Amino acid sequence: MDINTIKELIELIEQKDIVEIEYSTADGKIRIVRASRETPLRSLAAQADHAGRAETAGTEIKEEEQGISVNSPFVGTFYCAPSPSEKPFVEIGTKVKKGQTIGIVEAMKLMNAIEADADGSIRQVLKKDGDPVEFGEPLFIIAPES
Amino acid sequence: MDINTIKELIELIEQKDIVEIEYSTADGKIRIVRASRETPLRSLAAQADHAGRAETAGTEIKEEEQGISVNSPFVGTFYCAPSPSEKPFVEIGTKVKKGQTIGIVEAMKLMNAIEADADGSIRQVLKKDGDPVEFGEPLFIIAPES
Amino acid sequence: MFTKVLVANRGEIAIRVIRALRELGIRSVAVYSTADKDALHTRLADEKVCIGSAQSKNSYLNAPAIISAAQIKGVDAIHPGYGFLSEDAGFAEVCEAAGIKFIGPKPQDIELMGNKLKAREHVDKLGVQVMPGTFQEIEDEQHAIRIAKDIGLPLMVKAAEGGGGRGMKIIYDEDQIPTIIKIARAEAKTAFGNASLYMEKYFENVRHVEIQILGDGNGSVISLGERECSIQRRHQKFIEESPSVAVDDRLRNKMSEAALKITRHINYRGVGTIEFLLDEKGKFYFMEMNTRLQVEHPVTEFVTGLDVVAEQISIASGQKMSVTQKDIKLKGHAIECRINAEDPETLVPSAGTIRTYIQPGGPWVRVDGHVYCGYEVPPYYDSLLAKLVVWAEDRDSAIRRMQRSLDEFIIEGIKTNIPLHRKILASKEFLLGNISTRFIDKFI
Amino acid sequence: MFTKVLVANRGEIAIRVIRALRELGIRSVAVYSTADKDALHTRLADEKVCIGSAQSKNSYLNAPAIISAAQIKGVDAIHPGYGFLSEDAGFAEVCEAAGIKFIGPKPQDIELMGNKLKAREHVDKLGVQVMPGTFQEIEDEQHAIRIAKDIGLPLMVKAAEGGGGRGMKIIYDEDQIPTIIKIARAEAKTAFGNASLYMEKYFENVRHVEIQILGDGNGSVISLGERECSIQRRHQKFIEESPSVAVDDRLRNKMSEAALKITRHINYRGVGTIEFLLDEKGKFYFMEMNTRLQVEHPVTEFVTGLDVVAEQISIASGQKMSVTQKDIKLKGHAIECRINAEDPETLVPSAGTIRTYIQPGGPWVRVDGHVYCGYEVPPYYDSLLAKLVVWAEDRDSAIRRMQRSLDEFIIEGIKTNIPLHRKILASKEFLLGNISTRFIDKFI
Repeated sequence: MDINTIKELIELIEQKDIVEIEYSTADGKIRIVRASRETPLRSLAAQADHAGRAETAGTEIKEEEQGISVNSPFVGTFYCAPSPSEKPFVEIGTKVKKGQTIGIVEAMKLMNAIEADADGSIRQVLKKDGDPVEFGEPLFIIAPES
Repeated sequence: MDINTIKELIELIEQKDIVEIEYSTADGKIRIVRASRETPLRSLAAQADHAGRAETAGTEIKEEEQGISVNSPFVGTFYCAPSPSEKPFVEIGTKVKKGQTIGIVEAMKLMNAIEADADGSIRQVLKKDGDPVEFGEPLFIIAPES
Repeated sequence: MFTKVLVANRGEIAIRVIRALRELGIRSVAVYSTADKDALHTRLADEKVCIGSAQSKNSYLNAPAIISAAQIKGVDAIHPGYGFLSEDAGFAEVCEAAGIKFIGPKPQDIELMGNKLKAREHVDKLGVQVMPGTFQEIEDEQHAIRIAKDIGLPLMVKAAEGGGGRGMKIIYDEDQIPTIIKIARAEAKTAFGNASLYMEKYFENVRHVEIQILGDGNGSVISLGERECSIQRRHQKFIEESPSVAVDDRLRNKMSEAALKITRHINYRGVGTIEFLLDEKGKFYFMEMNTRLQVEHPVTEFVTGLDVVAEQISIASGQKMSVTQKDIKLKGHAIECRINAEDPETLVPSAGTIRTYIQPGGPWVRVDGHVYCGYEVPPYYDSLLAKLVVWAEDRDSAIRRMQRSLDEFIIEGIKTNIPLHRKILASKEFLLGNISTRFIDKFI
Repeated sequence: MFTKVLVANRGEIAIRVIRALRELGIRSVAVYSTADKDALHTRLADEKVCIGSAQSKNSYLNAPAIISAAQIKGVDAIHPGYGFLSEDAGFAEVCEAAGIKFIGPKPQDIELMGNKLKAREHVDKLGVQVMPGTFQEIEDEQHAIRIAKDIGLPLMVKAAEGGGGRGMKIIYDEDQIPTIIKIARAEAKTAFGNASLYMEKYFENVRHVEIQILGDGNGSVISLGERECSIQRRHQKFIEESPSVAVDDRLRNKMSEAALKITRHINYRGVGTIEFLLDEKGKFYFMEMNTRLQVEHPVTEFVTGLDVVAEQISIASGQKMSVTQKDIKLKGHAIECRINAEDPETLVPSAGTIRTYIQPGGPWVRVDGHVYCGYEVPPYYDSLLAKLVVWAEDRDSAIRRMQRSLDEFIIEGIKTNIPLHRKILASKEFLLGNISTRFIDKFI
């Protein structure tokens, strides 16, 4: 194990949500502990939520769900179909191509097409027709083609 | 493992978000722990000192100095001798017995005898005759008899 | 004016006094116990001295240590704050004997008003209505039973040397008398070093209204209006306001006149508070006098525009009052909530480390506190963390301002009574001003 | 009155507005950028919406996103705070077109006063003395040189669409004219989307004194007195006070009359500030009008006892003013220090994480802030951390109160300008009130 392996381990620990790594090989052993993250901020958020005042900006999508999150690029109203009388653009399981329109976010009477970020199939539709959405809020999860 | 590897490890720990590294190879083992981050309290003290307002309550005596600290049990004025015309009770190097009077702290005209806590010899006299002393402030360090 | 003053207290009141000293250009000396080495008052003062260990009796109640600290620091005066040694006539005497000015009343006035029986007698003689009750101490159980028959139940048994809500027991039933007298006597002995007890009529639907006075010791005493302090729990004030919804100009004048009669007669020097019980018909009774700065002085400061602490220090230094009675005009409405480190349900004090501390701010919001993010609340002292005080043009606006300030106050890591304050402030009864000393019972 | 209002801003002013809304019983909606997800205004509001990414142009300056947020939240009105979209007449129009009340003046008044050349013309026609200078935009270098000869050097080149201290350059020497005109034009184009420039005489030993006005849009406009804002650095206000030592009752009335003449004529609605330059002889010149809430409004609130923000919101909702001119009496003295995250020597903004944050408190101290212990100051926005405002009976006492408040303010982890404020407050010149717009240069 040389210094470069250690550097790589540290980079890993920083990128991922890891606090401690212990690693042994035939020629040695290493243990790396990351600085603790907990800050007053976190507990503040807890309190605010507890007080029931601040609303959550959106469902947090975990990496482990192994999907690509398509987020709203605008504040506005989400529509799942081109018009109320028509069928939704997509449903769970629909196969999509990158660039394909899968929803609409209306902001100030402008209809903004939401496009699939990747080829794959729709794993989740997180908003209902007519739901208000914030900037950056996840709308869909796409399971990419493997 | 040579000194350069250690230096590199230390640099890594400083740059990155790491608090502890334990590293063993065939030819040795090292554990590096980063100094704890400054807490608000600690840094507050630093700020107050910097502003020149808060005065230090007293010299902190480290355990490692291998002496017994005799602290003032009163707020008051320290005297090293029974009266201004007389010799000090003790000086550096004076052999003392436990219970022997080694100084006086005057509080509200009352002379309170300060006694040696242990048999040994005076290693340090931390206050000068007439110095104001706070509660718990170290007055003497006794090197105990071994 | 003084050059250097020692503040013989801790917590928010020590900080309040240090602030006043700094604004007056006077150097301040903080004293602290070993448990308070990180306390904010030690950081805000110009100098500090450790005077003893954590237990109050070894530090903040340790008169010789405080005098000795004053001497090594060469101060001109000692400000006692409230609680601790603030109403200890002996301490005031020792200060003066040591050539250090005691920022408070003359020792004999502290003593007169400190003994509640003597005070009752003094006030009664001046023709001010005192609470119906005894003027002598209770001799024995039989004596107590005779008194009970005389003035009627329910009764309150009080310690002659008590005060500030401590050492009080209510008797609803004659059968309880022997037991309660026994317990009260033992408690009074332990708490105040004096087993003397007396009895007063106990009224149920009444208000606690007090008059803040200010005297220069040269015959001039003025009234700074009233404070409504009926919201109490366990006889401890919880929310205070000024003015009181139950007091109009005529009643304010009558109560002020009574308070001034009591204090002018003894040529009172410094700040003081005359506590009255006010019944539903607007009749008021003298309860006791506090010969010191009160916790709730900020509500008076807000409505009068007068810096009561600066005035107190300045008077003690021999200066004249900066105002006369006619300068005192109550403007708007002020409310104070005492934010304590305690469980809002059980009211049990909660010590621990404060993880988050975000204070309310903005217009006409005042916070007198002493804690900060990362501070460890020690288990040895009073649970008061901060006084949250607001002012507005009228009572309704002040209540709304207090509500939003309570909503903004974020303290984490320890439990506080903020939820209870919110509940009270949101209640219709409080909004209507329908309050009495029994008010809080409904909320716990 | 409104039911729900969106606050189109961040930092301390968003919090100030949320406080006023809460006290008025109106629900508040905060908007925020992705960089502000932990910002305090998002926690204190009743609801919140993320409107865009960190850069202001994508979020706080993103009018469509804000309108869209207002629509999904169903608000009645938008409060723009100061800066960002507060003086954007187009935004005010879009709000009204979308059926959302803009809490500010009528769009045409924002436009009139937003173009400094038009404003000068308007004011000049009403017979109020404007700064000596041009009434047309500068055509070219030759034109500029002719003007310079006309009104004399030194001169100030200003952007017609600038304001609030931005887009200003001083010319001391005729030779500099071509270069400065070229740079100023390019800057004006980039910063304000309009390359128009004009020129004014530049005075050296003068004060910046402004009149706060309040109009109901129905012909009633009142003056809330003046603010002294001469202590500036890089044309940005640093310390403000009310009243000004240079303004007596007679001058206050004259300046107020001028301010009212300017605003009554357009039947002004909402809060506004007329900025004057005041010379050593007591002669004053109109500089510009700000058609929005000012950063320094708290000093006016302290001396008048009026909640300016509540009044602004209430007027926008169609209610009458709660006061008339005769109710406005200035009492005591108020001072504001702007506490910025910046190096006190170099004045370079300082972003980072706040490790310690202990606010001053006690009597007549107001802190309008938005940061807390553990908060990470983002590098994208204004460096203002908090406004520290104090009130006292007179200017000397207010200065002492500000000094002790600055001494108490502990912020660690980032650099602040507190040391510079301390230096200024301790200076003899400031104490004497010998200040001018050039004052701060001596301290840096």
